[in-house]
This record gives sequence, structure tokens and C-alpha cells, in this order.
Amino acid sequence: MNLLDLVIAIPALGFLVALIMPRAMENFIRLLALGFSLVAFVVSLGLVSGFQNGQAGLQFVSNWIWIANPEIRYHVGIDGLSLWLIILSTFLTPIAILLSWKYVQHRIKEFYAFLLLLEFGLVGVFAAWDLFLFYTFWEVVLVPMYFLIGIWGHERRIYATVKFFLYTMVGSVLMLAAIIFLYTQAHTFDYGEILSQLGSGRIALDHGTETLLFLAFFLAFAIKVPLFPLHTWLPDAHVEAPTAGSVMLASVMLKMGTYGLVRFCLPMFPTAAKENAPWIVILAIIGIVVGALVAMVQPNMKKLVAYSSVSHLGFVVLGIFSFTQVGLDGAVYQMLNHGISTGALFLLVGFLYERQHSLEIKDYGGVATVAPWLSILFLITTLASIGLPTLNNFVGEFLVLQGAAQANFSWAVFAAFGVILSACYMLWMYQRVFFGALAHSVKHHVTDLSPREWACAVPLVVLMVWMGMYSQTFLPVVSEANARILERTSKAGLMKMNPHIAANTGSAVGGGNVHAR
Amino acid sequence: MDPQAALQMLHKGVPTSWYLALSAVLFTIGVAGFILRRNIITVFMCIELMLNAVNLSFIAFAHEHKQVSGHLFTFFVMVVAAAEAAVGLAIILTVFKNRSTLNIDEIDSLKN
Amino acid sequence: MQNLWLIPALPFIGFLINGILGRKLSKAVVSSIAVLSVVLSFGLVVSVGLSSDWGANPIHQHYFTWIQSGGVNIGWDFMVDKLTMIMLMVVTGIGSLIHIYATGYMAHEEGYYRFFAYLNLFMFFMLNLVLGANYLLLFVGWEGVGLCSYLLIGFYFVKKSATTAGNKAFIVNRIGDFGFSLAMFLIFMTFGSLDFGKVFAAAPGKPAETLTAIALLMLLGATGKSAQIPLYVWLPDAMEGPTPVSALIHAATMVTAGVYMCSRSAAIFLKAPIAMDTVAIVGLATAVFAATIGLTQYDIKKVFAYSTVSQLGYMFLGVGVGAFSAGVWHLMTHAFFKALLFMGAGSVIHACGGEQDMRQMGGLKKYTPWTCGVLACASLAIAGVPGTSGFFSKDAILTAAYAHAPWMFWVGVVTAGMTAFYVWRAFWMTFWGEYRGGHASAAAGHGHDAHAHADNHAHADHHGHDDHAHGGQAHGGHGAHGTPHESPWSMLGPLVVLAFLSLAGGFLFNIPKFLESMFPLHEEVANEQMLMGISIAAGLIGIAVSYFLYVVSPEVPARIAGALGGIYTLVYNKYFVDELYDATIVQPLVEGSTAVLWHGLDQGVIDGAVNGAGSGSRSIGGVLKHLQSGNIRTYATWVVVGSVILLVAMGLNGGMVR
Amino acid sequence: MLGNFAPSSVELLRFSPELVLTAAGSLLMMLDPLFGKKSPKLFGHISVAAFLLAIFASVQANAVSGRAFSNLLIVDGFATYFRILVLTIGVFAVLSSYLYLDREAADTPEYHSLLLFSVAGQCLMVAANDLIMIFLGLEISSIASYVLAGYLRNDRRNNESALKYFLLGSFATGFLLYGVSIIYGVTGTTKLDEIRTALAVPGASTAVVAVAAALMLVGLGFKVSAAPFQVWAPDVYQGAPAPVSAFMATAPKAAAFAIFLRIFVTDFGKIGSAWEPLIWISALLSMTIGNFAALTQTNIKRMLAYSSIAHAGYLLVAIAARSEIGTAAAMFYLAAYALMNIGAFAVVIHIAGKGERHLQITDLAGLGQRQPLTAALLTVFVLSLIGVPLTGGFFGKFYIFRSALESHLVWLAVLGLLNSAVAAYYYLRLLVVMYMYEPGEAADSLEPLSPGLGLALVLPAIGTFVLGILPGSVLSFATVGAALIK
Repeated sequence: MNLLDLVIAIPALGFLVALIMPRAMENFIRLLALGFSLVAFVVSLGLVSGFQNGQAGLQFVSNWIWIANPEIRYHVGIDGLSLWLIILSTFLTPIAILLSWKYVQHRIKEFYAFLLLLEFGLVGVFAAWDLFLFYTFWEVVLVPMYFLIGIWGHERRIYATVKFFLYTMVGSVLMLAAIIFLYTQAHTFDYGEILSQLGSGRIALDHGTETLLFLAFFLAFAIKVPLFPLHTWLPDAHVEAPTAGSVMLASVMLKMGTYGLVRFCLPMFPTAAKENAPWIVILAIIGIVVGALVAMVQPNMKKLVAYSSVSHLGFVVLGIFSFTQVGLDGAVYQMLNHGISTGALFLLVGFLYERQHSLEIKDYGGVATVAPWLSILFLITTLASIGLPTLNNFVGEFLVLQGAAQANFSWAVFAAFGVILSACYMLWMYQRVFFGALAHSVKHHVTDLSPREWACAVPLVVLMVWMGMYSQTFLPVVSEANARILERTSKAGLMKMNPHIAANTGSAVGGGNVHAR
Repeated sequence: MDPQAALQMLHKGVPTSWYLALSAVLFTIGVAGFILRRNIITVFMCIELMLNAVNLSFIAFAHEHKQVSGHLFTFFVMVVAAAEAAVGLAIILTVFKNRSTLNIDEIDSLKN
Repeated sequence: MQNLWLIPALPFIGFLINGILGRKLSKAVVSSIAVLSVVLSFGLVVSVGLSSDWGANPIHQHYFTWIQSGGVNIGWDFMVDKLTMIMLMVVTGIGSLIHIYATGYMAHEEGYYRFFAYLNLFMFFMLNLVLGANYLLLFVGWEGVGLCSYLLIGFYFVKKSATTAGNKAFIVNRIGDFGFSLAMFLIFMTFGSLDFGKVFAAAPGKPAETLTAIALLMLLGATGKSAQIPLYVWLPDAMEGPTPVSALIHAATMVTAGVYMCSRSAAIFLKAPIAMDTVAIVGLATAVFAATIGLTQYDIKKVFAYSTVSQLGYMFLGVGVGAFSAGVWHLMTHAFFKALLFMGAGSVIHACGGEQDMRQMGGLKKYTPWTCGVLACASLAIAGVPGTSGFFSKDAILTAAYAHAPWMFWVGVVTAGMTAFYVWRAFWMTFWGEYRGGHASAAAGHGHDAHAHADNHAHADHHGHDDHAHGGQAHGGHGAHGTPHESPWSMLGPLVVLAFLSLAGGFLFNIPKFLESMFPLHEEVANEQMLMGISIAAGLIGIAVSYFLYVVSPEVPARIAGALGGIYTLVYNKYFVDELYDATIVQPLVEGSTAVLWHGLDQGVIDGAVNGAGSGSRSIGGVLKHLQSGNIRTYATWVVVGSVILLVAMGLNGGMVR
Repeated sequence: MLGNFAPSSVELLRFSPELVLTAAGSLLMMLDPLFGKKSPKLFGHISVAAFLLAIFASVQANAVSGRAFSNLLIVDGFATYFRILVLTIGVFAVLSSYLYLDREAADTPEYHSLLLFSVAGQCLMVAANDLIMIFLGLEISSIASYVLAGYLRNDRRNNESALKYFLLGSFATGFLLYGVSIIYGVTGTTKLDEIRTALAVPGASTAVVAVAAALMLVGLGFKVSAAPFQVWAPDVYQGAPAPVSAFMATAPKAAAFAIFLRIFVTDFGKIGSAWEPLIWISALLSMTIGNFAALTQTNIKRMLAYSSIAHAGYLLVAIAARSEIGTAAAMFYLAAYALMNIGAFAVVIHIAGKGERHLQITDLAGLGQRQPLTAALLTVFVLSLIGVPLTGGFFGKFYIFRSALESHLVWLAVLGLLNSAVAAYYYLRLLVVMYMYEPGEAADSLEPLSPGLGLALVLPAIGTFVLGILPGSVLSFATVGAALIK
């Protein structure tokens, strides 16, 4: 039972405990949930301190047989890729719990139970090293979110949540098919084992099969990301979800998709990944631009942020499929950034909603006059999400675009439009909500932050600055892990690159992994 | 064929295939009846007909194989058929009690 | 060995204190913190300047690794060489003066602490910009100052026009940054590094077309930040901000960042002649274009705004023709006199209780002698009257231009004439003649409730041009009594200093000599005296004409305007460029996104398909369930049909089994 | 010679489960006049005891596995697995019937004895080594369930359901029997193992055998409600008393699948290439018809009926795999399916109310608030039916599709999985209504969970989780059984 197991177990335990609590003890349940999630967070910090960078392979491994035949293992472990995503999950859950303190007033018990179950699933997804186990956690995550949106959401919650569930389901059943197929080839679900078999050619996938398998995994992940044009579940889900739901959904759940792409699609099917990269990248870029443009004209704050997520995650996918060290690092870093800044955006929008019970931009105006601190935090978050240097997103976007440029300069050119547009939609919204003459309703409802809300928001803002100013805390381990993944991909197939760029970027630059050896 | 040959054959006995053909015909008649007749009782009788067709083929095969087991099977089948008849008629009776009709087409309240 | 990091750190600390605690602190404390932090960093700069031989071998300090991934390795490095030193001096020096000035100017504003916090933050980023030892740090400052300008333009955030102008500034700059970032990617791919040292060392060896691409992309960035065609449109609107902001950010420092970047990247530009020409032409075009607009404006700040644009054009002309040092020189002198012009204008506005329309001024010289005096100095300088600072730098640029291509010189001269004209036009209209204001009570009205006033204006003007919601700038204390009045010494002091600099700056600092080691001096051109004479003449003629038109016979201009008719309206409305952009870019984007992308593609096509799949399968179910007729005989038929199919199929298959 | 006829004690032991059940059934009938009115619950208790005893007996029988009655019966792991399965189903059927019979004021003795006989028949089926035995077992089980289907004599829906089940059932049986006779004709025997050897000899007329197989397929396809022979299922399940529907949807189906596996995967394995494509089609049809038709249902019982058709489709996928893994998968899935289906029906029984008034899906509205525990349990079953990991339903599906892929039925597997995504839609509606609608009249008029039903809910729920989280033991049991019928 190592730390990692604990991090997985604690939320599960909390879930069970919350379930057996008498529903009358509302405040106790709240505290209980908060306690469990905080403990989980603290323990997960142990992972950071105990993590040996540079040490090859997984760490905090624990590997038992779960089911004998077909052999399915409880095999978990983390590398630099999973580490921060796990921290992200454990870090945001307490915040999600805290911010729901007043927001959620009925069926408290179920609500917090589901949040903990969600955390359990998320941590598991990022830690699983056995495909079956991974799929299990992957689906487990679905259930609590389904209820979170469906029970505590707004008017069209049922449509939204069913849409969300089915969309994901369609993707994941195909992934399941692919997983089982791999099993029939490799006779194991152990990811490491499968990778080595694929690497050593003990499983020889012919071209068509590899492509199909790749697409099966890719579809499941692309829906979760969500990659244009599979994104339409996201705005609905976000608009209808309760704040905590939106925060977890945007901050962590979307990362399941991008994580899957990096963790599984690239290493297992490098050739197919590279062959399909061009159109995937085009979709990503379309997502970046269209997402931003659509966000620009949204009348509803949550919808706006949701579409901005589509745009931001386009960057992530772009970085991943640039097949450059820089791009991949940027992509992973951007996952974390998006988790922090978009999470914070939903959080703050949620605060506004709690005050005025409206998400429509037109119902606001002049908030800055009555709630200066709220406005300042919102401003910082806004600036973070539009990629202002010294704040987190900038680092990610810079690396992603740099990587994309190395792979194909025109990609960077088109993607960079997204950076312009992000400023347009965010600042325009900010102006209409926070600036201008004080709207009457705002005057009566909107107050500045309460201590509890401070407690929710400040950690996020701090992280924005930290991640923006000192990426060294986070990046090295990520690069380490990515380097290994790229090693696999670089073996398979070539990728056409502007020769003199390749020559210059040389071995030092991530590009080195891309062009021919 | 000329009567001579016919007599010959009758001495040898009717070939099994004729019985089988007959049973097949009977079975088909039963099936057709089930589909075409509207009176529940008749439909039920068609089922009996099918079973008896099967019996016939059993007998024929038994004769072919020079075995007794085939004959035994027919007894099993008869017993079962009898049991079915008992239960079946009871069911039909209750239906008639509740709906006072035996037209099979009128028993279609459960649908879609 | 000084710690360079302290230079930006001090204002940053000031920002933190004022930003977090400012609301609790008294105005005195706030302002003293703000001013002190800047003055101190000025002191540091000076001490650095006096210190070791940074001229020969630049100071380079590494603090920590910022971004490290693959080949990308960005350190948080500062460096000081001669060019940096000039910028540092200008930024901190003029920065300090403007801070002091602002303490007086903003004395009666609410959000006082906010203002100074922003101002300090700006200093922090600006110093980062000039100190940064690699392009990414430069970019940090670049974006950072953009942020501050956004915040300060939108300082009166209840005014829609103000916040809109802020957004405009930020977004237009983003378009420029788009170019800049692409330039950085290209630089990195070409040089494998973003450090100035490495890049410039390797530049000569690289293929010209790559360098040209880089240079042009940088130019795009520069046009954004330094308000050149086609991205100049934000600067005039930026005058929504408080006057000290216009002086500091939108005249003296931030807007010159583009010039700084280009001269910093001289090594690259020099290898890209096409880019150089483009720079020169863009600069020249902007200079003329803006100058013409300047001729017709009545809002005093607008006049100076366009003059800034035009003067920046000059600097780019200088850079473009290879006279980097001249460009930097003009950057510096311009910082002196333009800051002075703006602050003087501020003082005038202040005097007239918030009025900015020159038609409402006049005859102020007897009310505000000091302001009048200092503005005279500034106007002389910008007109390039011999001996003033402006004369030297401008002349250096024009001579270089002549050497490069004579026609550029001639255009430049004409522009110089126009510049002299409109600046002095403003001067005469403001200080000569009779005071036309009078409706001071109205001004007072402006003064008292800024918000109410702002609202009226919010509907009135979308881009916030021409006539203005001055509510913000007016302050309760003054509007009340009708007659204009001189500003307090906290404001005049800095003005006097700057006045001195505008006059003597040229003598005191001979930048080309100073930068000789970096940018070789321009070779002597034949008949330089003659050229000099021509440009001087242009300036003097401009002044003379303006005197004739606005002092001797003030009714003429109207007639000229009438005579010009269409052209006049065109120019007066700034060539309708804003309207053009709005119609061709903004509106299509917004409407297109709404109608086509959102409703059409996203909701219509994609979501339509998704929901369609749902309802489709339901209707399939609707069909299938009707197979379930409930009729026993039908069911039996199904069974029979099925069994027949089975029998046939399996009979056939079975036959084939071997 | 005579000795052959006197069965040895071990043979009787192997036959003991059937004996126990039959004895108990008869006993109940005798006790009817004594306690019929006085203590109706007693009969329930007795039959539960009988089922448990039978389970014990079949475990014992398994210990001495082997043939019985001159090879008419074969007791092996396979048989035992299914015996225990149907017996367990029997237990739950009884448990979920207490409340129902009480509510409908129906007399219990006959009901329970019929249940016992029916299960006895199924036990015989799964352990039979002779086509005629199979036929007998099938008929014993069927005839009993014909009666059960129409148990409430005065209920029109019951009558109709019974009639349809009876007529169509015996109709299909006719086909089955005809197939049997042809097999007998071709091979001269009805013993499964002897048939196999007879077919093994080269030159056996495969075409005729295939025809016979087709006829038997009709009969079995009908019993397992596989398309296109599924037509009866929705009407019958909807019309029959809820506990009976629960029983019929699980036990007879399990037994039928057992012999399906025994006959087709083993005896007709040789002509597998003949029937596999048809099973393939039938599987796809069943899944598609079941799931899509269920999308628009408003009546819970009917919806579950359609879903059971779909599940039959999944099971056929395993049969189409024609492999040991496939067999094991089907066996496992039947267990999982039985548990979740019984659980779901138990909830239906709970909310239905007297005369089954509340059968609309919307009658579940607000169950989540009124009776959180019941709702939670139903959620477990629904998630299992959807196939969400950590439930038996998921692992069963996984195992089935694994077998399909092992046998290179890639597209069938993919289509099947997509089908399960479609299915998610109508299962989710139950959850939506339960948790996201405000309580309606049905939920408000709900009486607390009765102990019997409680057990019939909780135990399957636990079982579902066990099969989902620790399937090992059951799985190995199934695998062993599957190996035995090779």
C-alpha cells in the first residue's frame, strides 16, 4: 500500500463513508467531504516530494492481480505525465467542495459523495497502468458527473447530461473494442507489457489494423477533449452543470482525453498517429479559431468559457500532434494551465451566479464598482487565460506554438490567430460584465468576496502566477516523460519537416526527435 | 406402374420415405393451419397435428433403424401433448370466460 | 556590481503595496510610495550608469531559468548596454517626472491608489522590456506594458468609451504581437536560441530571406506597439486615459518600444534590406498620414496624439534608412517634448476644468503663463527650430533619409512643415486670442459627477472621438469657478524640467556619438547644410503660416476648410479608417461568427446531426415496435418466415460443409 | 438384465435436485387444503427451503459427477453451473413473489409448486444428455410457466399473456421436436455424445443435419427470444404477473441457452460454418430490434422485455464465437444478466402496486427522494444493464465481446458495443426519472420495502457487484464447465 494507492483509496473511502452518513447531518457531511479531499491532497503532495525525476519508468508502482483469468491487474504507477494531473485532481476537488458549500442546498449527501467518487475515478484514470483498469476508471468518472449535472444542474440539465453521457459512451465503447482486440493479440492488459510487445514487434499490427485501433482510441479521447467537431456536448454540459461540476469537468475531466492521447495513442500507434496527424492538427486549428470566434459572440458567460475551452484544448491537441518535445511539453503544461485558469473562470462565474442567479452577460455591468476584489481576481484569471506573459497559459501557448512552428510553420501561423481572438472575447466579456455603468440588479445583489470564496480563489490565482513565473517546478518531470514517449514515436516513420529548420533546431531542440535519425 | 409391380412393392412394404413425406405434409398442414385458422381451439388442434406428424416420423425412423427407442419417444410426446392439452384448454377456457370470444385475432390488447 | 533586478523590482513593490493596501492608505502615502519607488529606480539606473565600463562590455545578469523544454531554454536574464542605458534613462527619468506630475494632476480622483498602482506596474514591465536579455523577456515587457496601457486607458471604467478604447488598444496590439511571436518562433528555429547575444552573433551567417521574414514579422509587431500604419488606430483613442498616462505611455515610453526593438535587432534588419525599406516606407507614410490628420483636429490631446503617431513615423524612417542612432535620438528628444506637450495640455485641460476642445480655449497665456511658456519650448522643439532638441534628431533622420533616397527626405520635410503648423496652431488657439470657454459651469458639471456624464457620452460616441466625456478628468475643486487658473507646482515642476530638456536635450546628449560603437555613424552627405536649411525653413514656414491663420486672421481657416470641402471632411474624420476597419473586419467577424459559425455550423450542422441521430434512432424504434402487432397469427407468421429462411439457408450452407 | 432398470444410489444422487423439487412441489399441493388459506407465507418458505436444498443437492451431485440412467442424464460442471443458476433464480422468484401474491390475494400453494416444477424441468434440461430428455425438461418447465403466466385467472392481461405464450410456445416446440426426429433419423440415436460420434464420421449427410439443426434453432431461438422468434416476448412479459415475468425472463432463458450451447457448440460444432452466419445475423437483429424498440417504450415491463431481447442478442454473439471462451462468456453473462434483471423486476414489483397500476416509467419519478435505498439499488442494476465497469453486466459484456474478437468476429463485436451505447439511452431514462423528476403520485403512495423484496433487491445487487469486482470464482466455474462440454 504505497502513497499512490492511498491517494486513490482515500476518496473512495470518503465516498463510502459519505454514503452511510445519515442525510440529516448536512454540515458534518460537508466537513467530512472537505476533510477527505484535503487529506487526499496532502498525501498526493507526498507524491511530488517522493518523485525521482530522471529515474526511468513508473514510480509508486503497485501491481497486484485483480482478476486471474483473463489476467487483469490492479497496476498503478505514475510518471511525469501523470504526476501533475493527479495533483491537479486532488488540488481542485477540495476547492470544488468548498465552493459548493452554499451553492448546493439539497441532497447534500449525494452531492459530496459523487464529488469524491469523481476524484477517485480521475486519480485512477491518471494512475492506471493496465488498460482494463484504465477503462474501468474512465467509465467510473462518467457516473458521478452524470448525476452532478443531472440532479444539481439548471433548466436543461437532463438534455445536457444525457447528451454528455451518450457522447462519451459512443467513444468509449469503441475504445473498449480496441482494448479487447489488443488483448486478443497481446494476451495481457498490462500497458507496459503491451508497449514492449508492440515495440519488439511481437505483436505485428498491419497498417490497416493499427490505423483502426488508433482511430478507436482517438475517437474516445477526441470526444472527451473535446476536439472539433465533437465538442457540442461541452457547452451544454457546462452551462447546465453546477459550478463544482463545471470546474471539475473543465479542469480535470477534459484532460482525460488529452492525457489519453499522449499516454496511449502516441506510444502504441506511432505510425498511425503520425500519418493522421495532419488532419487532426487541422481539426485542432479549426477548433482553436472557430471555438474562439463562437465564444466571442456568446451571450452566456459559461457558454463563452466553454467555447474558450474548445479553443484552448485545440492548442493542446496541436502541441501533441506536432511530435516535438517542445510542443508536447507545451501541450501537457497547457493541460495544467487550462485546468487552473479555466477552473478559476468557472469558479468566479459561479460566484457571480450565486449572487445574481444569472449567467447572461447582459444582466451584468459595473460589477467592478461594487465588487472590486472579485473583479481583480477575475481580471487576473482573464489575463491568464488570454496568455499574458508571467501568467501560466503564456508558457504553455508559447511552447505549443513553438513546437507547432517547428513541425510546420503554417500551423503556428493559423493557431496564433486564436491568441488574438482570445483577447477579443475575454476582454469584451470582461468589459460588459465588470465595467460600465452599474446595472441596477448588480447594485442590489452583487457583493464582494466572502472569506470562503477567497479561500477558493486565491490558491488558483497564486498558481497562475507561480506556473507563469517559474515553470521549472513543473516542466522538468513532464519533459522527462514526454521525451520517452517521443522516443517511441520517433522510431516509427518520418515526418516531413522544413530541412533547414531541422538542421538548425538540431538534436537539442525537440524537433530533433521528429526528423529522421 | 403396372399392378404387378405395385403388388410386389406392397409385399416388400411401403418405403420409409413415403411416411416421412407424409409426416412432412402433416407438419406443414399443422403450421399452415396455425397461421390461417382463427378459432383458438382449431389453432390448438393444429399444434396437436404438428406433434403427431413428428410422432409419425419417429415411428418411421424407428422402423428404418429397427429400434424401439423411436416408439418410446412417441409415447413421451403423446404424454406431453396430453399435458399440454390439459393446460392449454384450461387457459383457453379462462380466456373465453374473460373475453367471451375464441377468435384469435381479438386477443391482441398487448402490442407495440 | 549593482543588481539590475532591483530596477524593475522597486516599482513592482510599489505596485504591490499600492495595489493591495492602497485602498486603506492615504493619498499622500500612496503617491509617495509610487513616486519614491520610481525615483529610486531612477537613482539605481544612474548609479549603474556611473558604474563600471558597461559601455565596452555590457552587463549581463542571469537570475533563474524561466522556461526549459527541449531546446528552448529561456532564462530570466537582464542586460545593460548603451542602448538599454538610454532607454533606462528615458523611462525612469521621464517616468519619475510624470509620477510627480500625476500626484498633482490626479489629486482629486477616486481610485487614486489604483492609478498609481497601475503606473508602477507599467514601470515594472517597461523596465523589463528594456532590460530583458532575450526576445521572450522583451515580449514579457511588451505584453505587460500593453496590459497597463489597457488598464490605464480604461481607468474611468464606468465610461464605455474609455473601456472600449482600452480593449481596442489591447486587441490591436495583440495583432501586432501575433507578428512578434511568429518572429520569435522563426528566430528560435533559425538560431536555436532567443538570447540577443547568440542571435545577433549568428545573424550575419543566416539566409537573407529568413532574416527578412523575421524582420517583417517584427515590424508587424512594432506597428502595433508603436502605432504605425496599419495598426495606429488605437493610439488616438487611447487619449481616453488620464493625461499623465498619455504623456508617459502613449508618448514618451511604451509607444517607442517598437523603435527600440527594431534598433535592438539592427543586426537582423541590416541583413534584410527589403525589410529595411518597408520599415522606412511604413514610417514615412505614417508620418505624413498622421500629420495631415493632425492639421484638422480640435481636441488638443487628439492633435498631440496624431503628432505622436507621426513623430514615431519619423523614428521608423530613421531606423528604416539605417540611421538607428538617429532614430533612437529622436526617440529620446521626442520623449522630452512630447511628454511635455501632453502634460502641458493636461495642465491646460486642468485649467479649463476638463475642457479639451481648443475651440473652447484661447487667451490662456494670461491665466496660465507657466504652462504657456513651457508649451512654447516644447512646440519650438517639435517644430525643429534650430538649437532645440527636436532639431538635432529630426535633422539627423532627414539627412540619413536623403542619403538613402532623396524623395524620402522631401516627404519628410513636408511633414516637418505640417508638424510645425499643427503644433503651433494648437498653441495659438490655446493661448492667444480671447478665452472662448466661459461655460465653466458646464465644465464644473463635468467635474462633479463623472459617472452620469460618462453615461450620456456612452451612447453619444462609440469610439469616443472628437468631443469628450471629460468627466473623469475634471475634478470637483476647480470646475466651480469660471476662469482658468494655473496648475500647482507639483505639476509645473516637472514641466519646467522637461522644457529645459526639450530645449537643451540635443546639445546635452549626442546619441549618435554615444552609440557609435553599436551603430556606425552615418557617412557624411554632400550639402548637408543645405538640407538642414531646408528642413529648418519648413519648420519656420509652418509656424509662420499657423500664426497667420490663427492669430492674424482667424476667419481664414474656416474658408479654407470650406474650399477644400470633401477632402477636408475626409481628413477631419481621420480618413474614416476606424469606420473602414469596423465595416470590413469587426462587423463581419461578429456577424459571421453568430450567424454562420454558431447558429449555422455549431448548432445547425453539428448539433443537428447529433440530435438527429438521437431522434432518428427513436423513430427506427417506433417502426420496429410496430412489428409487434399483438396478433398471434402474425407472430406465428414471423416464426414461420424466420424458420423457412433458416431452413433454406442452413440447408444450403450445410450442403457445403466439408 | 433387470438390474439395469433399478437405478443405483449414485444415479439417484445425481438426479437429486430434480427429485427434491418435484417432491417439494407435490408436498405443497398436499398441504394446500390444510394451510392454503391459513398461512399462505408458509408455502413460500417451504419452496425457498426446497430451492436451497436443491442447490445443496446439486453441489453434492457435482461431487460425484457422471452419467445417470443409462446415459440419459449427465451431471458435469456445466450442468451444475446452470442448475445452481436456475435454482438461485427460483429462490429470488419466490422472494419477490411474497408481497405480490399477498397484494393480489392470489393463492400461494399452486403458484409455488408450479414454480418448483418449472425449475425442476429446467434442471432436467441442463443436465440432460438426450434430446428427448431435453424435450421433456423443456416441456415440464414450459407447461408450468404457461400456467404461471396466466396465474391471475381474472386478469385479462394475464390471460392473453398465457395464451400467447402457450400457443406460440408449443408451436415452436413442434419445430424443435421435428428437428429432433430428423436427427434421430439421420443418426439413429438421440444421445448427445452418440450423435456427436455419428456426425463425426465422414460422409454424414451434413445438409440434412443442418436442416434438423435449423428446426431445433427455431425452437431454441424461440425460448431464448432471439430475433426473428422474439415476437412473443414483449407481450408475454408485459402481460404476465411481474414476478413471473422476472422468472420467465431469466430461468427458462438460462436453461434454453444451456442446451443451446450443449447442442450447437458441441454436437453441431462440425457444421458450425453452416449455422454461425445465421446466429451472427440473429444476434445483430436481436440486439438492434431489442434496443431500438426499447427506446420508445413507456411501460417498464415492456421496456425490460425488449432489453431482454437485446441481451439475448449479446449472448448469441458469444455462441457465434463457437469457442470455449465463448461458452464460458455466455455462462457468466447469463448469471450476471439474471441478477440484474431480477433486481430490476423486483423494483417494478415494488412500485407496481395492487393490480400493477404503476408500470409507467414516469411512475418512478422522485423515487430517489422518496426511497433513496430502492433507487440506489435500481441504479446499480441499471448501470449493470448499461454495462458500466465494476458491475457484473460490464464484465459479462466484456467477456462476451472478448470471445467474439478472439474468434475474429470483429464487426459483430463493434456493432454489439455500439448497440450497448444505444441501449444506454433508455436505461438512463430510468435514472433520469428516478433522480431528476419531482416525486409523482406513484412515489408518494409507495409503501416501505417489504423484507422479501428487500432480499430480492439487496442480494442481486451484492451479486452484481461481486460479479463486477471479483468475478474470478464464478468465471473459473464457468470456464471449467465450458471445457467439460467440449
